[in-house]
Amino acid sequence: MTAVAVNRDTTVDWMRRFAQEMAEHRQELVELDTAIGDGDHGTNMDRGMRKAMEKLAESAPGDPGAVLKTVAMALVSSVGGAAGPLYGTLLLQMGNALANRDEVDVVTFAAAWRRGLDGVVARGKAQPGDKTMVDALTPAVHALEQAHDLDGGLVEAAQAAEQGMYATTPLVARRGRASYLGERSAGHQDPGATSSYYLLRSAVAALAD
Amino acid sequence: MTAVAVNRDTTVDWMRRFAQEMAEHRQELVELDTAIGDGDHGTNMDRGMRKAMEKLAESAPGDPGAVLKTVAMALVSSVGGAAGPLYGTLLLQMGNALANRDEVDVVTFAAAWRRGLDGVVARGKAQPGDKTMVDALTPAVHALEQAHDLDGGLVEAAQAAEQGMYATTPLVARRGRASYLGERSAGHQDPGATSSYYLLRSAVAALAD
Amino acid sequence: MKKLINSPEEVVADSLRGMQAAYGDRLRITFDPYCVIRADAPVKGKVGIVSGGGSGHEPMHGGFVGPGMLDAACPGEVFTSPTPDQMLSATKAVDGGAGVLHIVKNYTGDVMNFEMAAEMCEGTEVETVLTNDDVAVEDSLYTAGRRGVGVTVLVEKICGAAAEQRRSLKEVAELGRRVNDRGRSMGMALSPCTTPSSGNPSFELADDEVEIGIGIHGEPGRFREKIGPASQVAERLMGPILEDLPFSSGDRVLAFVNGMGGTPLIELMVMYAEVARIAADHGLRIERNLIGNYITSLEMQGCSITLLALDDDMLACWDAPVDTPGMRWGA
Amino acid sequence: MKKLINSPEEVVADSLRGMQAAYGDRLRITFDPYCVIRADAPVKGKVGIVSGGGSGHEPMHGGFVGPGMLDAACPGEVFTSPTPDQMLSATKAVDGGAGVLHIVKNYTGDVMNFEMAAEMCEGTEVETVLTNDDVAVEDSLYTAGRRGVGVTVLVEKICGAAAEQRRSLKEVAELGRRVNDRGRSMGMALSPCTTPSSGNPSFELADDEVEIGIGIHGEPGRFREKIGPASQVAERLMGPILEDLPFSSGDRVLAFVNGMGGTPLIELMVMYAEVARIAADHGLRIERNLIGNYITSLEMQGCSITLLALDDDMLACWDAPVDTPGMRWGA
Ligand SMILES: Nc1ncnc2c1ncn2[C@@H]1O[C@H](COP(=O)(O)OP(=O)(O)O)[C@@H](O)[C@H]1O
Ligand SMILES: Nc1ncnc2c1ncn2[C@@H]1O[C@H](COP(=O)(O)OP(=O)(O)O)[C@@H](O)[C@H]1O
Ligand SMILES: [Mg+2]
Ligand SMILES: [Mg+2]
Ligand SMILES: [Mg+2]
Ligand SMILES: [Mg+2]
Repeated sequence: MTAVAVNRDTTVDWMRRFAQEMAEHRQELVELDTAIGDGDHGTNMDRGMRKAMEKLAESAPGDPGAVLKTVAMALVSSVGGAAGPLYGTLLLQMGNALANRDEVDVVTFAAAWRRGLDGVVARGKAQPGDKTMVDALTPAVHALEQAHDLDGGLVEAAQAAEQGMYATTPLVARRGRASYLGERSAGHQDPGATSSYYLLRSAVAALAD
Repeated sequence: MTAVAVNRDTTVDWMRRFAQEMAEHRQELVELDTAIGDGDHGTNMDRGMRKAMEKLAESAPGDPGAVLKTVAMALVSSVGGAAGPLYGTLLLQMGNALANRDEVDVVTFAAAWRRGLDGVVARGKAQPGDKTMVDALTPAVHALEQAHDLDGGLVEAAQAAEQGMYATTPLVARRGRASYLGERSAGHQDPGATSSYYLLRSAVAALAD
Repeated sequence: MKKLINSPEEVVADSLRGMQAAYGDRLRITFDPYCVIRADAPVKGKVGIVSGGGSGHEPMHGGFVGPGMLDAACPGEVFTSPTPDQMLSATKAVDGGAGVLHIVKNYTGDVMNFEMAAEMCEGTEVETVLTNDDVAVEDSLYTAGRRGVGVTVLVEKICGAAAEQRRSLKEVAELGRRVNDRGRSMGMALSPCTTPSSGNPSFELADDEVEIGIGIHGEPGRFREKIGPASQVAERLMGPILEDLPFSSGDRVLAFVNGMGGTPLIELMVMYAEVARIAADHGLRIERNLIGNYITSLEMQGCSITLLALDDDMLACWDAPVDTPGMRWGA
Repeated sequence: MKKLINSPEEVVADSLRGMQAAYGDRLRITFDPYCVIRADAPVKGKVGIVSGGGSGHEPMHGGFVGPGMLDAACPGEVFTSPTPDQMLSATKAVDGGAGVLHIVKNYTGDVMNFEMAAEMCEGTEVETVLTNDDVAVEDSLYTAGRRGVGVTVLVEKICGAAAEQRRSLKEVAELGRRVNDRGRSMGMALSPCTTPSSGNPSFELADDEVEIGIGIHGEPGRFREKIGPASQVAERLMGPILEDLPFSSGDRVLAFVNGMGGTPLIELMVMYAEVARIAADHGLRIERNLIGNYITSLEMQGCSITLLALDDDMLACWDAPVDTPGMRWGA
C-alpha cells in the first residue's frame, strides 16, 4: 500500500475534491431535488463548499479534525435548508472525533464516521429506508467499520454508498421535503444520498490510492 | 321599389340585425382590436347591443327616433370605452333628428346620419384619415346624401363604408388607443370602422330590399 | 387561460361581491350601476373625489376608496372604461355640497365617458383632473396624448388628503394638476396579460425579450430588447423620466416602484435598489417611496417607475392618514 | 426565465439593499449574516420576536418587521431556510431582557437550523412556536408533518401585538401555539414558479390543469384536476380546512385569502366572495379578513385560504396597531 493517509493535507484535498464534485454535479443535484424537493440541493451544496474552501484558505487549520470542523462551520452558516445542519453535523462530529489526531488509521477513521452518522441521525431522526442521505451513509460507515485497511475500506465504503444511493430510487420518502410527495416520491433518486456518495467518492480519490 | 322604409318596425329590425352582427363578429372585432388596441371592441359592442335589445323589448318605443335613442342610451350605459360614447352619440343624434318622425324618406334619413356623424366628430375629434370609425362613416353618409332613393342610397352607403373600412388598413392611427402604436398601427384594419360597416350592412338588410 | 374566476362575464361583479363581503362595513357597493362608495358618503362640506377606469388594475381604483383618498370609484369592465351613468351615480352619491372632483386617466374612452358624465351632472359642480404622466408615449397633436398611469395613484392620495382638509374644489383640482405636472412614469413588461373575455395574451414576447414603455392595458411600448439585469431595466425607465420633467439635483422626490400584478415583491425590491442608486447619482433626494402592486395589468409581469417632484404641500398631503383597503396609514 | 434581478446569486442581497434604501429609517439591515431588524431593537423589557425562512415568500418575513409584529427576520436564499448564525445574530440583536420567541415554519430545514440556533443562544431564553397548518399534508409519523403556511402570518401579527403589551415569553409563545392550533390552511396553484438559481419551473401543469394542495415552495399537492370555476376551487380548499379543525357553526373566524405572488387582486376578490359564501353556509362568522399577497411563492399564480377560529384575545391582538412595510394599521 501507499503513503496516502488521513492527515491534514489529504483531508484538505478530500474537501477540495468534494467541492469540485459539488460544482460539477450542481445541476444534476438541482434536477434530482426539483423532482422530489424544491430544487436547491445542488446550489446549496455548491455555495457551501465554495465558502468552506475560502474558510480553509483563510484559517489554515493544522490537523484533519480542525479541517473538518472548519468545513462544518462554513456549511452550517452558508448552506441552510436541511443539508446545512446535516452535513454540518456530520463533519463537525467527525472533526470532534479526530481533534488533534493526525495520520489517522482506518479504525479511528471509521469511528469518526460513525460519530458523524450518529449526529446526522440525532439531528434529522431519519432511519435507513426513509430515502435520505442516511441511506448512503449507513452502509458506507458499516463497510468502513468492517475494513482492515484504509484504502480498501474507503473503496468499499464508496461502493456501498453508491449502492445505497441507487437503492433510494424505489423508496417512498418519509423525511424531509420529499415526504410531502408520499407515494409519488418513489422512482426518483434522493439528492442528499447522491451528494453523500460524492463525499465518499472524493474520499477515495484523496485518501486512498 | 318596395314597401320597406324607415319606420318603427324596420328600425327595430335594423338594430336587431346589428346586434346579431355584433354577436357573430364579436371574435373578429376582438382580434382586430387586439392587434392595435386592447382587444375589447367585440365584447363591448356585443354586450352593448344585447343590452339594447333588452331595453327595446322592455320599453317598446313608438317611432324610429325613439328606437334609436333607446339603443343609444343602452350603449352609453353599457359599452364603455371609446365605442360607447361614440356609438351612443351617433345613434342619439340620429334619434334626435328623427324624433316623432315615421316613414322617413332618404333626405331626412341622410340628414339624420349627418347629424349623428357630426356628433361623433364633435365627441371624438377624429378627422377622416385618423384610422377610426369616422373613416367608414364619412363616405357612407356622403353616399346617402347623394342618393335619390333609400334603397339605392343604403346599398351605396354600405359599399362606401366597406371601402372606408378597408382603406383604414394602411393608415397610421392618430386617435384612440391605436395611436400609441404610431407607425406600427399601419397594416391593420380599424375595429371601429369595421363595426361601423356592419351597422350600415344591417341597415341595408333591414331597410332596403 | 387559467384564472380564478367563475366566468369572464361575471368577473367584475364577482370581485365587487368580494369587496362587499370583505369591506361592507366601510364601503357601499352598488351593482346597477357598478360603484364603490365610502359608506359615510356624502361627507358634508367636503369635496367629493371620484375616480374610475377599466377593471384589471386592482387595487386601483376601488381599493383606494375610503377616508383620506377617494369617495367613490367606478369600475368598468376589464380594461374598458366605465360608463357615464356610473360616474353620474357616483358623483351624486358623494356630493357633500362642495363639488366633486373627477380624476380621469388620459385614454380616449375614459375621457369621453367622463365628459358625458360631467355634462349630465347638473346641480353639482364638477372639476376634472386629467392624468397623463406616461413618458413612453409621444405627446403630440397627432396622438391621443400621453397615457395616465402611476401618477394617478399619487393624485388620488394627495387630492384625497387635501379634500379631507376641506379645501375648495378649485384648490383640490389645482393641487391634483400640479401633482400630474410634476410626475412622470414609465413601465415595462416581462410577460403579457390575458383579459378574461378575450382569452388570449395581449401580445407575444420571446423567452428572452422585454417590452419597454408598455401601457397598463398591454399597449405596446417604445421598443423591445433582450432582457438585461435589473440595473439596465431601471436605467431604461429612469432615463426618459429624468429627462422629461426635467428633474434636477437637489429635488425632493417620491419614488414609486409599481408591480404590474404578476411580479414578485422580491423583484420590486431589487428594482427599488436600482432606482435609489440612479436617483442618488442624479442628486435627487428620495423623501418618500411606495413599492408594490398599486396600478396593475391583471397578471402581467413587469413594473413601472414613477417619480414625483414633491413640494411641501404634496409631502404633507402624502403623509396624511389614509384608510382604504389598498393604502392605509395613520388610521 | 425572465426576472427583474441582476443575477441569481445576488437576488437576496439586492432585495435587502432595496429594503435598506426604502425603509432604512425604520429597519436595520445586516448583510453578514442577512438580518432585517427593527431599528429600535432591542426594545427593553419586551419579548423579542424572530422569524425567518427562505426568501421568495415576500413580504414574509422581512416585510413584517416593525412595531407590533416582528423584531427581526432572517431571510435565507430563495426557498432555502436560513442558517443558525443568522438566527443567533438576530436573537442577540432583539433580546431586550424578556427572552426571544422563534417562529418557525415546519420544514425539516427550518426546524433543524432554528434548533441549532437555539442551542447556540446561550444567555438568552428562547421559546419556539412551530407552525404546521397546511391540511394538504397528511400529518403522520411517517412524514415531515404538516407544513407551516398562511397561519404563520397570523401568528407573527398576533404574537407581535402580545409582545408589545409586555406579556411574558411563555404567554406570547402559548398564544402563538394557540393560534397555530386553531388555524388551518390549504393552497392551490394555476402555474409553477421558477427559482432564480434553477431557472426551471418547479413543476409542469397542463394548460387547463390546477394543482390542489400545493406548498409554498412548489411542493406538489394532493391532486391535479381540470380548472373549474372559482366557486369550485374555493370548495376544494375550504372543504378540507373546515373538516380538519373542525370549525363549527357560530365560530368567529378570521378569513385570509392569500395570493401566491402572481395572482391579480381582482381574482383574490372573486375568491374571497366564494370563501365568504361557503363560510356563511357553515354558519361561521367572519370577524376579520386579510386579502392579498402575504406569503408568496415567487411569481406562482394561485392562492391559499387560511381560517383561524378567533377568541377575544386573538381578535384584540389582531386589531392592535402594526407598522411594518407589509402590514400596517393604527400607525
Ligand atoms: N430528516 C432528515 N434526515 C436526513 N436527511 C435528510 C432529512 N431531511 C432531508 N434530508 C436530506 O436532505 C436532502 C435535501 O437537501 P436540501 O435540498 O439541501 O434541503 P431542503 O430539503 O431544505 O431544500 C434530501 O435529499 C435528504 O437526503
Ligand atoms: N377619437 C375617436 N374618434 C372616433 N373614433 C374613435 C376615436 N377613438 C377611438 N375610436 C374608435 O373606437 C374604436 C375602439 O373601440 P373600443 O375598442 O370599443 O374602445 P377602447 O379603445 O376604449 O378599448 C377604434 O377602433 C376606433 O374606430
Ligand atoms: Mg432542497
Ligand atoms: Mg378596445
Ligand atoms: Mg377598452
Ligand atoms: Mg430548500
